Amino acid sequence: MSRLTVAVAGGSGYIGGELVRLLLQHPAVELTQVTSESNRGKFLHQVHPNLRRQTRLKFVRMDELQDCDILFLALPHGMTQSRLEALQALSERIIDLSSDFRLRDPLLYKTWYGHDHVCPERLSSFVYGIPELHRDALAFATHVSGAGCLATATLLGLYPLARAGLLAPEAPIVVEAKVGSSASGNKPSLASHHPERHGAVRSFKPTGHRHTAEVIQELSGNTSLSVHFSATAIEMVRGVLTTSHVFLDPPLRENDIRSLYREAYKDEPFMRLVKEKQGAYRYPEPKILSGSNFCDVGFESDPHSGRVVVLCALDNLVKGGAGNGVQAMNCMLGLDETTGLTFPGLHPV
Amino acid sequence: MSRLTVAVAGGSGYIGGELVRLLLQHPAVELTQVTSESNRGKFLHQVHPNLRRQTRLKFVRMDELQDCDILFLALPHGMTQSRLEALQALSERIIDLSSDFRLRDPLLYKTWYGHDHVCPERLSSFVYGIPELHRDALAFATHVSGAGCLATATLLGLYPLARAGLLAPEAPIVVEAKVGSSASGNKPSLASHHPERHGAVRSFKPTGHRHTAEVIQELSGNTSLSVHFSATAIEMVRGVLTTSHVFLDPPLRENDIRSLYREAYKDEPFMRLVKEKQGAYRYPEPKILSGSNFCDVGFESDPHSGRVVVLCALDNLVKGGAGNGVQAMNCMLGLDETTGLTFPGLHPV
Amino acid sequence: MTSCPECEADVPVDNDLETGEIILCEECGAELEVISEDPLKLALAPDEEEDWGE
Repeated sequence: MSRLTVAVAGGSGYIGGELVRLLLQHPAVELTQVTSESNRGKFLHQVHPNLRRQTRLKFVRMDELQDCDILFLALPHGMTQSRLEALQALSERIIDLSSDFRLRDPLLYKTWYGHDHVCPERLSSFVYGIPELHRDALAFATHVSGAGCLATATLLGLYPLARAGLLAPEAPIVVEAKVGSSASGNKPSLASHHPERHGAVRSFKPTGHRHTAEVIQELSGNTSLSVHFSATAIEMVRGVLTTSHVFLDPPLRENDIRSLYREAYKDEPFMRLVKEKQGAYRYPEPKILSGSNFCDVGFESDPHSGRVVVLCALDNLVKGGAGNGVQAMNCMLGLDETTGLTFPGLHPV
Repeated sequence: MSRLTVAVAGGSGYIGGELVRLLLQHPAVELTQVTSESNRGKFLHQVHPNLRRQTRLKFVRMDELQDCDILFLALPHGMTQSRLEALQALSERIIDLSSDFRLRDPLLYKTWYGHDHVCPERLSSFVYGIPELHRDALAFATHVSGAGCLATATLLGLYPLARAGLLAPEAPIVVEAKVGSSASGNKPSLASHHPERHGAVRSFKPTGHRHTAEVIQELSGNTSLSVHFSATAIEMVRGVLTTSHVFLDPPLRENDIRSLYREAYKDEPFMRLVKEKQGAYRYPEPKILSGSNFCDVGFESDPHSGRVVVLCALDNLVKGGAGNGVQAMNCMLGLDETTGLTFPGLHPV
Repeated sequence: MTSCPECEADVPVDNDLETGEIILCEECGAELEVISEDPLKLALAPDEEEDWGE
């Protein structure tokens, strides 16, 4: 299969940089262009120092983008929906990692994003691009939306229970995400200034985190679940750990819950069930996933209350962003899903 | 070329774990055995959690080791020299990452390690395994010793000046290494206990660091240089940054120094000259090298005093350990030196 | 093939296991003791409850 051409619009951000890193070493594609309005003319490695010696590509402007086989969009939220026509003219396949086309219902979009969507009629033409949830649809998709990193962790943690019909609408699902600083992007502010940010345990979104909408959409199917989300920023650059509290009625035996997870994920190349009796990494731990596309899921159950505590860890820039985008691309192109995504992560790190 | 068999003796340590990670994905070899006396029977991933889903190998004991084409040794210091005969019987090629065979002079060994070497006559049969310094010898070598991580950074930082004959014996070379906690291995102690170690700026070796011996041996050639070494442990897991102060007499113009470095390293796949006018990574920075085999070198020169401050960063577990071992193996096998060593590092991290 | 008494995952076993031998479950890492060879039976090896946690 001769190599397909791929371009990244919005390549100066952290997700854009990871897309470039992964696509440069992906055997089936050739990275032809990377855009950044503010960095036009600079070498990619002048913004992403880990790309020194990897490429001599320079940033180009959006209006210099040429046709390509696959176009990744890592633009600021709102930009994709306002230029979809122009972008579509450039490529048959679009993978948008912004939040513009994650939700199917225009009303849900307005509720969570505070303004009307520019082209609500196009919302349903994008596949919500988590392969573990929509592999079949992705195989035929031409327009794919990436998912929010916290939503991805929450969804992949809860999916085996939802799949078994165990998530009752009336039972509240409380989700608490611990997240690293890279999830807020590369724009500096007082809040991200090292003396203020270092060592923070910052409740930056106790309520109203936008990723909640995706979780409700993807888990609910027809009945609307009640998902209650909070996010705390902690001393970490990459990484997400979601702790989801689910109340099962009637309670389930621990090993029955375990077999639900084993069953749901046994053929998934990137999902690992982590619930061990020994060692220093007995439950999912984000730091050893840095740079890898793995998503580790674990749980503990309280037999008395029926509460199940579901733990899910991933790298917000990889399985929660660029890596998932490349995995979705592999599905769209009919490639082995692990192509270009074999880095296993580091230990210690 | 059918795949060669490779084994790792001492696979439960951090360097051993990185050897396993790199060798599992190395196209030219097959990892057959990994030893650990204390972890015999355990799966590798129960000690190295990043190896989940990568292998179903279990640790074996040393006495269960079978013949193989390449044998890596990541044993505690002192063990290789006491069992060299037995180990040699197993494999034609030995790559020892301990400090047992780094020094050629038995006297130098006794001075710095405080006891006589068990088999001093074998010291000269090992090649000091930094390809950038001994590529030709490695091509024919069967016995190779890895280098100390701090020595590697110091050497690769100073080599272009030594190569140009600019290091005068009477001028002191002061080297200060900032180093991460993984360099001290995986044995827990009060000093490495998180509440004591976190945020430390610990002068753990103001003088007498053993890696000094290697630097003197490798840089001096015939005249003995005066290298004065100090090491400070800082808030980092992986990574080394050496800051070397060299006094040139007469002083050299900045761009003359730069061309010495460019000339010395222009054909080296893993050496990058980093001295830039913009961005947040203007000089070598260890954190973006985590997991990669790159070694970044930079400098600044003071025209008045003739002092040149040479900066060198690397990952102590990769270019300062397992990665360099695999690179040396590639030289020994006549392979492209970057085989299995293409991970570029992460940003942000 | 038998199953782990702790997590019920499948445990592939080689047939030369002896009574009293300890093997580890690949999924949950529990230490399992061979308590009978034919039929093969595994039981949770008594593990010392070490303090785990911050």
